[in-house]
Amino acid sequence: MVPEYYLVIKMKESIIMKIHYGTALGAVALVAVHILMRLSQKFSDSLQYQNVLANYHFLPYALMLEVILILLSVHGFNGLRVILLELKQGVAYERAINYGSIVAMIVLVAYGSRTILMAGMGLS
Amino acid sequence: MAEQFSNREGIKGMINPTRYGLHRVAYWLQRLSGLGLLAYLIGHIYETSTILNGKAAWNNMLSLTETPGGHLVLVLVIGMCVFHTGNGIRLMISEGGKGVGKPGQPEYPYRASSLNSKQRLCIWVSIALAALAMMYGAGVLFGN
Amino acid sequence: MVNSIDSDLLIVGSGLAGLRAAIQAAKVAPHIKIAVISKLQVMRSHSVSAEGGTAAVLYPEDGDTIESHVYDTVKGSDFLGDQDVIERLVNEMPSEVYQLEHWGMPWSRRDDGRIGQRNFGGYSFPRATYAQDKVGFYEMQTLYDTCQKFDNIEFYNEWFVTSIVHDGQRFCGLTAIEMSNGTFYTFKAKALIIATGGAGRVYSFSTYALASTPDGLDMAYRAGMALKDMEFVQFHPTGILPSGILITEGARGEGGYLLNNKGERFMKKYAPSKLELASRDVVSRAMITEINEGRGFKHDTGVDCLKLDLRHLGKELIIRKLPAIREISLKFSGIDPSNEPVDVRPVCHYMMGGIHSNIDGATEIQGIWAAGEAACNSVHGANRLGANSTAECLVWGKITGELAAKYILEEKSSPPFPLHLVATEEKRIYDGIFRGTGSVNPYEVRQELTEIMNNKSYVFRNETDLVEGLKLVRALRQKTWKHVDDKAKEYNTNFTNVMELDSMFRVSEVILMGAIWRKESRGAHARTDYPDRDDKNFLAHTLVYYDTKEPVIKTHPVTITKYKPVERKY
Amino acid sequence: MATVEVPKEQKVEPTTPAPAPSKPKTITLRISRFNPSEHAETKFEEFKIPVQKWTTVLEAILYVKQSLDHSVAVRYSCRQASCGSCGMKINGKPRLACYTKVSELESNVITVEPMNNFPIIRDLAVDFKQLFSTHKKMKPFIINEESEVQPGTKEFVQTPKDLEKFLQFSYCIKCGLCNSACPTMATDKSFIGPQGLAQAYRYTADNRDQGKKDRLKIVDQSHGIWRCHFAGSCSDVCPKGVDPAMAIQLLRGYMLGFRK
Ligand SMILES: Cc1cc2nc3c(=O)[nH]c(=O)nc-3n(C[C@H](O)[C@H](O)[C@H](O)COP(=O)(O)OP(=O)(O)OC[C@H]3O[C@@H](n4cnc5c(N)ncnc54)[C@H](O)[C@@H]3O)c2cc1C
Ligand code: HEM
Ligand code: SF4
Ligand code: F3S
Ligand code: FES
Repeated sequence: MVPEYYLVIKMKESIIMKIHYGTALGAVALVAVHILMRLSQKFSDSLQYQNVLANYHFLPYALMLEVILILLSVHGFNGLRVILLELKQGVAYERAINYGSIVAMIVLVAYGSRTILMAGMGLS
Repeated sequence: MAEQFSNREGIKGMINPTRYGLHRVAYWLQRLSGLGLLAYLIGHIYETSTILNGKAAWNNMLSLTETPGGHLVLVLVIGMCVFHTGNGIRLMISEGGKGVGKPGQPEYPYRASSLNSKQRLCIWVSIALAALAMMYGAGVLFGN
Repeated sequence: MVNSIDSDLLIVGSGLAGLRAAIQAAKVAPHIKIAVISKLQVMRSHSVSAEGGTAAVLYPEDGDTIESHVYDTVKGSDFLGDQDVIERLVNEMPSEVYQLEHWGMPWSRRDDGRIGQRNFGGYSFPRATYAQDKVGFYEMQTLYDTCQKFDNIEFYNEWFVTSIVHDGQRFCGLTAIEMSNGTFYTFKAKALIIATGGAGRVYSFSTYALASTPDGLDMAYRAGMALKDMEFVQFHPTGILPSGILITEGARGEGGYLLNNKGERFMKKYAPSKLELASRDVVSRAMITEINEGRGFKHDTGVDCLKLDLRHLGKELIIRKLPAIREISLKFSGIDPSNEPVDVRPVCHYMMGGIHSNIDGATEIQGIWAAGEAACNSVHGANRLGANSTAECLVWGKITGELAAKYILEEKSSPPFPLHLVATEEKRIYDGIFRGTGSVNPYEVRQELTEIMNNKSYVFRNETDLVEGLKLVRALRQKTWKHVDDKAKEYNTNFTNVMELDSMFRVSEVILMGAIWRKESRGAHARTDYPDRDDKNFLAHTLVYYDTKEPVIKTHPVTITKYKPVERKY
Repeated sequence: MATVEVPKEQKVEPTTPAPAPSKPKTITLRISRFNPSEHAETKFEEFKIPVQKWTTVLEAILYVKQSLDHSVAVRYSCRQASCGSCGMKINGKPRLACYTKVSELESNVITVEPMNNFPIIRDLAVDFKQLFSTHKKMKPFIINEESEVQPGTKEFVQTPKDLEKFLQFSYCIKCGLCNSACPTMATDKSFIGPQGLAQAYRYTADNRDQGKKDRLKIVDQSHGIWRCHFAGSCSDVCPKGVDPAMAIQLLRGYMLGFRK
């Protein structure tokens, strides 16, 4: 079996997976809110440029989007990490997957946050 | 022993949802929907980022997504999301050791109690909810 | 150059006896190298099939006594059992049951948390300690799993041992083939425990695993050790049709009836006080008598049989206490024992005889011990009681493991290794068998041999049949079956099957010769031409030694301590 | 001992007229043949063989070995589903050959292949080294300072209820069918697998054992218990009713804090 300490971030698998479940739970509630808000108006209206921007300007909603973004990136990329980890084994490969998924999470969160932040501050 | 003789079933075996009953189908759908949702999430974040480039860019993007093809994708996403959520909740509860049956002396012919009818019902309900949500979504999106 | 492996203690056979020995040796001597060698994967040994129970006096407070277990066993053995050996078995057993329990054995429990016991044939107290009806399986699992604690026990899964090497006095090593790649090896070590189990596959209708062939017995026999009391073959009353898989005596212990085609519980004629729970030899003879006198049934396959009726026990009890029986009858015969009686017939089940060994399990060669069914320390005499065999495996596994480990710790030097014997053995198996030429299908020969044994030395025997059988066996041996069609090295079971057949011939001959020699009826050996026990001439063990011309028969005295032989009645 | 009562005569219903001996039928057995050191790939050989209604797949294979082609490599021993030797893929699904009747497959063509996810030694015989060594890593024994008896030791008290908590998992015959059906096993060569995980639970759930902490640590690794996604295929194919999927989820319950 591959030793588990190739992970520089020595997080036990159980902790990682608890985060996976935790993020999923958080997401259930928040995604529901996110979708319901969209459905509270006519769908095509919800996509109007002004309406969307208005959403971003509404701070609690923007904050929620940020939280969803973090939860889902963590959950989604960890899910992907799990699948990839099971596909192929090897110390170098697994290290790449573990780091890769962390990097992917950070990139996605950063990219999404940029939108939320800039749109929220009215920079567009 | 060289891995080429290891006779592992490989991805094909992992993916093949037939042969082993409903739990295996649910496993496969959960994976597929998880991946699909991840892909959508990435796309969605890219999609929303165009709002920073002004109304023209945003509308440009809308003209790409607000199409029958784009709506079809959304309907699928709705289905995946609902199934993944429903089945995900089942999994979280079960993987915590709840609702997977109680150990006891098995009786021939053996029927695994972790594959019990409640579990199967939950899977069917997740599938049904996903189907309903997709129909509703399709109604909203394709209706006028 | 032959590949060679050095070790300290070799244990051939990984059934109950072999595994128990390995654990004890590892406990006594944590630093010696112990190799458990088996032609099967370790926990696939025949012992997993043992069903009914393991005898032990656990609760004297409930009325059981050591004396009673000793006497039941002596009587069961038809007074051929060595009584000092029997006392040792009975005295050691209780702590063995508790030891297994401490290692994780899932014994069935009473409501108050104590270990459960059930009735068994030939006992005057319910002392067959049970774990549902999968006793042997659970015992094997417990021992195998406990072995995983010790890092000095190494398992050689699927290594076929072919011969024992010694210098005339002391043990030197073994030769074996690693089956996965066909490589021939020698093992060098100071001590050996033979635990190769029984040989019931010399009979065509048998409860044994398909791997229970007499290789181990034959190895010892060829190496000059005597086989003792081989004419005593136990036929269990209830082998299910058509497969011959065992329906445990526990089924009768829980209250099952045997019925003939008139619907009678015929056992009341033969053993009025114990009925179905008389000892096995008695019940089997009664059944064959019923069949011979026309009161049997005909099974689909055309074989005569009787019925075992469990319906009155109720489905609930059957599911709880006899689940494996239910499973076996449903699966293999399509019968639910709670609705329908099952078809049964006496079936070859146990070899009372084996490698001549003493009360410590020591054989005639220094450094070699024998334990379990392969050994004959005369604890069972002419007929074994159910549940005493797993007990024997545990007790002598422990004793021999301990003695062999101590012997290794004390023994400084090893004798020089007689390499020429390895060369001879290589020639025997490779030139004599693997590269042999022939036209006869060895599997057909095996079928024929086992049928001869079934027809000529079954429950009832007589001079004409036995002599005829011996002639047929010897004639069959002359055919050109010694060859191997499969020429691959990897996992060549064709090769090992032919070697097994080779050993079956020698051991079948010993069984027949012993049976011809013993002109009396005692225990499992029932001669219609000599229907009575003859203590004057035959209160002795038979020893058969290998000789290139014809096996040599000798006798060995029976140890009698407290109980003088009397007439045996149930 | 209580004297045995002689019960009232019990009548067996007049036997229904003996069923006519079922006539053998002929089926085609396709056996996968492969010796890694000699061949480049697997090929199938077909044999026509007679079967009766009670013939098992193992018997069918042994018929071929004994009468048609001696070189078929197959592992077997007990022929009664208690030793775990004869796991293989029969008509696409992992099963015990001695426990599968030809008649219950309801097909005139039977295909037997070696179990997946185990290296092939030859033909139907596969290599169990990994399963055995993983089993050993699970510390499959009672961990308790008092596990060696002293003179006078009596049993640990264990009620039938305590027994039921683990009994079912000790039905495992180490046949490996579960490992060959599990989707994670299909690609993950470091995964402990359902067999090992179920045994880790079997000993942990035993009231005589105190090794829970040790075992939880062992299974909590990147290719440990978390690689099970409750696909249930292990329990679907287990011939002994062990239900490894249940054992795994119960074990994980300890780690998620749902169970103590
Ligand atoms: C169906 C059945 C039910 C039974 N039920 C009971 C019961 O309820 N109670 C009871 O007390 N007894 C019972 N018995 C008897 C008891 O099970 C056996 O006597 C006992 O298990 C024998 O164990 P063993 O360790 O001596 O040998 P086995 O378990 O037979 O093991 C023999 C070992 O030797 C190895 N071996 C053999 N030849 C070679 C070779 N050439 N090279 C390498 N290895 C070799 C085999 O691989 C195997 O590991 C039953 C027997 C049968 C057949
Ligand atoms: C909102 C509710 C959600 C819940 C309750 C949920 C729940 C779960 C659970 C319990 C698992 C683990 C399954 C297992 O152990 O095999 C899982 C896996 C996964 N999830 Fe989610 N999830 C949710 C949303 C999402 C979203 C939105 C995405 C996409 C970004 C996603 C992506 C994934 C992926 C890729 C996996 C891995 C699949 C696998 O291991 O088979 N999930 N989810
Ligand atoms: S859990 Fe079932 S399928 Fe898996 S090895 Fe044990 S008996 Fe076989
Ligand atoms: S099939 Fe595999 S994924 Fe889990 S439930 Fe069984 S171990
Ligand atoms: S031969 Fe033992 S399980 Fe099939």
